[in-house]
Amino acid sequence: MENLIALLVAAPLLGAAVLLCGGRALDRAGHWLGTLLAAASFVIAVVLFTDMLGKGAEERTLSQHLFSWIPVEGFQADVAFQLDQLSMTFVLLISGVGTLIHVYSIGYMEHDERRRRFFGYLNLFLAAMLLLVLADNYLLLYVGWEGVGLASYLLIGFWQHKPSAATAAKKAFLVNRVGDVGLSIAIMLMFTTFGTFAFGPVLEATGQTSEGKLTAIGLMLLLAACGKSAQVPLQSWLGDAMEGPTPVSALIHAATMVTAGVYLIVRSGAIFNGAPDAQLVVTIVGAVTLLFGAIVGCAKDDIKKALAGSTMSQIGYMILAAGLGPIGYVFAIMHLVTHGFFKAGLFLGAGSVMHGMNDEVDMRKYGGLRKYMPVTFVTFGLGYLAIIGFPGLSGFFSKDKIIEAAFAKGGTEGWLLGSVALLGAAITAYYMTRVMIMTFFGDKRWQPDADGHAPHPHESPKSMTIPMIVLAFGSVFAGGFFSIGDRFMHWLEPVTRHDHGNSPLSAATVTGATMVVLVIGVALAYVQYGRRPVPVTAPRGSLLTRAARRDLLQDDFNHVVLVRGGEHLTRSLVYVDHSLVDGVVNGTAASMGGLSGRLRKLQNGYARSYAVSMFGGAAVLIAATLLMRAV
Amino acid sequence: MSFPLLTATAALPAVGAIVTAAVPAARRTAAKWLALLVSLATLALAVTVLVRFDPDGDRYQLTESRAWIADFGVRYELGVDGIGVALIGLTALLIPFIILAGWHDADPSPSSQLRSSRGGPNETKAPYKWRPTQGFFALILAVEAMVIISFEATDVFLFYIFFEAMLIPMYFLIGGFGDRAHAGSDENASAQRSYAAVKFLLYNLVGGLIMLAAVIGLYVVAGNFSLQEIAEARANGTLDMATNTERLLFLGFFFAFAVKAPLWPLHTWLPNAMGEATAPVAVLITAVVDKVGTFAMLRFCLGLFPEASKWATPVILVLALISIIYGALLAVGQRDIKRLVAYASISHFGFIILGIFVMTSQGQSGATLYMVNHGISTAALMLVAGFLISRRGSRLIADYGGVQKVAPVLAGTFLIGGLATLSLPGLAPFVSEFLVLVGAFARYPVVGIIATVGIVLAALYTLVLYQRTMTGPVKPEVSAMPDLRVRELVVVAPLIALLIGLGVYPKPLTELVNPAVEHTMSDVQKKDPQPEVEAAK
Amino acid sequence: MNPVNYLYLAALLFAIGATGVLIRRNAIVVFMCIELMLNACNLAFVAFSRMHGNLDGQIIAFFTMVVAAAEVVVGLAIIVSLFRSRHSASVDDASLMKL
Amino acid sequence: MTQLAAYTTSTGEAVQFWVLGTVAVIGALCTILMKKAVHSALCLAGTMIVLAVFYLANGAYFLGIVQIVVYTGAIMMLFLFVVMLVGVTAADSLKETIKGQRWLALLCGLGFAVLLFAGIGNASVTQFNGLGKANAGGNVEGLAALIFTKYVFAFEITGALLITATVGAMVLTHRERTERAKTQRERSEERVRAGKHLPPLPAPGVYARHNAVDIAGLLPDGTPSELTVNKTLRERGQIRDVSTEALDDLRALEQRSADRLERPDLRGTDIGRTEEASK
Repeated sequence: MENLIALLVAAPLLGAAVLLCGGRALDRAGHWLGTLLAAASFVIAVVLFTDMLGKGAEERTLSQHLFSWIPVEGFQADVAFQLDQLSMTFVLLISGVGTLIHVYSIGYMEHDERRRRFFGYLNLFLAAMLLLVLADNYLLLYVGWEGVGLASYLLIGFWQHKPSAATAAKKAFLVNRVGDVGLSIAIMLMFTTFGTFAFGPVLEATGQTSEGKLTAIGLMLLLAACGKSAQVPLQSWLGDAMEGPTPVSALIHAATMVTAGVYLIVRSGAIFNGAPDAQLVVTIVGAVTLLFGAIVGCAKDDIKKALAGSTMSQIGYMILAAGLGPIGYVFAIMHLVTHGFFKAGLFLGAGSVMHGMNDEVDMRKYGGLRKYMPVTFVTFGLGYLAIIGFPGLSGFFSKDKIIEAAFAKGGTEGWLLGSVALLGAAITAYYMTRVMIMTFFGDKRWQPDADGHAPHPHESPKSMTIPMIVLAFGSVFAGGFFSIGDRFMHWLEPVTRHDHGNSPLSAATVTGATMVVLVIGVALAYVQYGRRPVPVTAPRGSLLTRAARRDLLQDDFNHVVLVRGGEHLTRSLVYVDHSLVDGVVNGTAASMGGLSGRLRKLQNGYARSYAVSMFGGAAVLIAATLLMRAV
Repeated sequence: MSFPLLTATAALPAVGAIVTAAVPAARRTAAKWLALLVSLATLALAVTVLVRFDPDGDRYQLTESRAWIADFGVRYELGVDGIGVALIGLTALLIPFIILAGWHDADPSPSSQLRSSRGGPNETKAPYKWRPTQGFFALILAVEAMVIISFEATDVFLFYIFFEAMLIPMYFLIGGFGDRAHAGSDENASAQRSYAAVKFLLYNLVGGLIMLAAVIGLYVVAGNFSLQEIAEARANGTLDMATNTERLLFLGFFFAFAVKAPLWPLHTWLPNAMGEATAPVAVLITAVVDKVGTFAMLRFCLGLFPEASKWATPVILVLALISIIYGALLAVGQRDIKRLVAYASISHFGFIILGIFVMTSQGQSGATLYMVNHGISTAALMLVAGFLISRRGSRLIADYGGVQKVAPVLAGTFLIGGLATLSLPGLAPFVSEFLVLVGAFARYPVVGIIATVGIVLAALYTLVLYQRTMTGPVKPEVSAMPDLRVRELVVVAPLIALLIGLGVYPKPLTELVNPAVEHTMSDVQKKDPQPEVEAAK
Repeated sequence: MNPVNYLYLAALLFAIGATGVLIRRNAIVVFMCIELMLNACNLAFVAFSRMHGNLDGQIIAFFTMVVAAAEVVVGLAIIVSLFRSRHSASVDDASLMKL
Repeated sequence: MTQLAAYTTSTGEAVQFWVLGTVAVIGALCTILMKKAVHSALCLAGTMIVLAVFYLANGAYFLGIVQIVVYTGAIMMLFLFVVMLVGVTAADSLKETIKGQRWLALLCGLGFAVLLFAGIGNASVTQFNGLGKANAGGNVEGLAALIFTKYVFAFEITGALLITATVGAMVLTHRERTERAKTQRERSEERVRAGKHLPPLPAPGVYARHNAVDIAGLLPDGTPSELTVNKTLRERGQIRDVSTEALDDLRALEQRSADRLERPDLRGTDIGRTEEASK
């Protein structure tokens, strides 16, 4: 059975290789090949899953050792896989949602001449992501980690002719690289502390080292997670990443890339458990991002950017949960899975809307689309209900549990974190309702674009709607399915362990409070956008709104401090190199030249001048001799 | 005595160079094919060396030893360890690609027959008798021969001779065959080229002269030039060097290698030389010739002067760190594609030197792998950049844009070359860079962390370069740019395959290198720092 | 009077001759100055000869004269041929030692 | 004569030294300060004669005579002969063209003198032997005995040197004709063809400033007669005043030297230039 694990990665990797290296001949069938291989990966995942279900809870971990990767004295890196319940969850989610997105892309990218390449990139992304979650050591995980970064770079910048897309891609990669520094330092720390970086030995040996070391490793892992999961302060790339084609956004945001950080933290649970300070920082980062993303989401008029803000916020929930330790790991993953369904659905829905609206992204130019796109409306609506935590739908179960767990952390921290999570739920309800109303309700506000093409909103083709429908099913039922009888908890418990904590509030109280804030949020949004017509041009808005539109000025900060400062630094360094480092050498050469030029003047060619020097020299010699005699 | 395989490996390209140079003026194509065949034959010999070499056998294998200048104890001594074999393999591997990539670089350009821009003012008067094509390929083969023998020499004096002699063909390659793509007039380009060539020569000569003094000093102290004998005598205590003597000799050697490598602040010749030379020659400089410097640090500095090496380590590490960060920052600030690659190389050489001098197994294995991988990755990036430049006739980044649209294969290979430069996991340079970082971190955590910043900067300059040249709206000047031709693809594809292959499965290389690194570690009598926790492995 | 005075005189003449060599441009005069210097040396030799009480100094002075004669012959011949080709006897004009 | 070689010097010698020594120094100074080479030569000759006297006073009878006969007689005549060949008009300019040369020269000369004086002063030669014994068998015989015994080898070599010098002088002054010399006829034809009337130079060796064709002949009463001067000579410009030519030559010479010294430097900026280019 374990020999199948490599196939999980190999199938999409093969697809990527064939599609990217293959010539034009594959243009017509390429997307089918890509989809087929993604589906193959999913099928293998399902086979492995059923096999796993048939085993006892503690024997479910499979591992496969392929070959020794970097054998150097004292340093063993292997290409080896480990498939346990946590990985299995991810594999199913990634390959499942991934396959759906492949199907969706067949329709969405139909008219793009570089579709084959797009599918190649998608396959590459899938392979890297699967490698990330299947690796049995941190170094191999790092490979997947960077591979995901590369694939997202390629996908975000897919429409390279747009400078904004190219810039966004570069930005995503660079910000991720900053996070990667954290991961590589964490690996180095593990190596010097434990002499290895394979999951098993490292996580078992956490008790044998100091808390300081663990905290350092944990913080470095958190830095990595911040980069990949778009957490404050490394969140800035996510909004710009919306330059990519919509399936990319769905793939990156929903199922896969941004959740890698959560995976990393949950996977490294043993390390964080031994480092409460690091955990505290994780929760703080999660809480800050949760609010940050939500506020940004409220202000954006670009539907994808609003959803991006929402993603940031939701990942914030997961990071927060992961930071809570054993109380929250399970819920972090559960929210991750349900979020995977409904956010993918929402993004695909947004893509469908854009598809029908001439790629318009400004929600102020939508309105009343529910009549024109019924399927999209319904699936998007279900996703909406799921994300705001409407009772009975996926989001309700997972988010509620996180808020509960936050309170269960105990102490002042618990109260603070719980309140932030509650507040986040209210804002989520607000901005999602805003998106919903602006897009599907109200008056038609679309106008002909610059070229005079009036949009003709229409429902998308089957290849796009079917994945949306499937995802909508997931959005509705996944949460309930997981929560009834704590199925998900029992499934993951062998890996992550679970701790109920002692919540100061009863589960019912929390649920009630959540419901209250939910209603408040929805009502506010309704009052603001449903009752009044939405202006087509955005009003100036309050200071906070304006700041939120600009991603709370974080980009401006980056621009001023990092970009501008970096430009000045490099420019001055170029100058320094030219005039100082080179200048010292050239100066030596030039002064030699100058000196010799001056000396050359002594050689004026006049015999009499030479005679003077000869006599002078003779005089000096005699003087020296006499002096030496005298002394 | 068995067949002198090492001599043959070095002698073949040397003979090839002479024969190529003697090809009549009209038979240019024949000269090219001859050079290519010779380089391929050399590759075959290098592979034979690789096969015959037993990683777990003696430290130096395939040794040859003959008396040469008996009065001064100079012997013709050759021998290879794993590191040498790897680098000989790299050299022999890259030369055919360099020749193939430079296939048309030395064709007499139509303009040069009318008003020859090279060779000085006399040439305008003299009839066109010079044979640039033959000369170009002969010089490349000559460099190959000298580099290979430098990797093989175990006699310090023998090494020194070829270390220095290398400058002669390199000087002519840089000064005589410039990049045709340049901003400004022919005269301007010619002046810049000769400036670059002279700068290259002067820097390396100064380094070489200081080394000569140290070589002579070594002879005075040790009485012979044999690396093995001296190292042995030092190890068993029969040769005692005063601390200061050892340090001075070490500095003399190190200075020459640091110029060649090049280490900050001795680096400024590299961007000029790489910028002005043709792309294949630039590859020759950075991927092949400069490796002699880092190789020699490992073999001679550490092998002959272990104590002094340890003494100098802190300073060298700081310089290496400066190289890493400084090279990368300057690469970000470049406007010229080739100079950018040159500064990136300076950053990478910083990593290599860092790996050598942190004195851990991981660091030194990583540094050796880095030499090989950097050779391949820079070759890939630089050669594709050369193809790009030859199409547009400009080296300035700002002159490009949207190439990806018109020449996707070119853009794709360029991207892979760039990704290799930024050490993307899965490609070969990652393995070596990570080993160096881990090795550095294990002994000096702060150094490791600072060096890690380099990987962010590497991403920055690579991606900025890619973004500005390949993406965005198609510039009118590049809209008619053809994609890679078959010859060019033949050059690039194997390099990329190697990058991926060695990135996924570097085991053969590490197994080749590891025993040699163990020897070096025992030379300097350093042990790897042990992990804090003895985890169950 | 101490015969050392002859030496002082010789030294003075020598110095004058040397100065003349340096400040005069006419090659003939320069030559004369050289002769003056040689003569000053001769005087010194002769004085030494008297002081030491043997004739070796005089012998040396004699040889100096012979060599001076030979030198004058060749030197004047050079001046004449130079003058023929350059119509000048100035040493500055014959400054071909320059780059 | 023998008392001159005694252990102490006589008062007469002292008087002679101070008188003639002054003359010698003045002569030497005049040699280097006279404007004209002829005057320099004459002054030098005077100095040499004084030196000859000093040789005699020092017991070097042979050398004293040789000094007068060979040096003053032959060599100085050679000098005068060359001065005549070169031309007395080729006066030397005393204007210095090389910057600082004169001061440096004076400094060197003075310094040298001071040093030599110091050296001699340091030598502290208070006693001396005198040549009484050495000259006992006659000065010339004594010299001959040394020359043909101890210094015979050097003597032979000086012989060779003299021969070489003679041959060298001949070679240097001998002009090899590479082409047939123009006959007088050809020259005159050339002159006629050129249509120019080249006036003759003044006769060499005299202090004539011009060729004197316009000097009128004297009538029997001693008055010059303008009639004796052909008018065409004047109209053709056949009067050649050499003094101005000589002065012009001199000026041109000074100009040349000045030009050469202040020649602007063309090289030495290469590095800077290429550096500019590489920017």
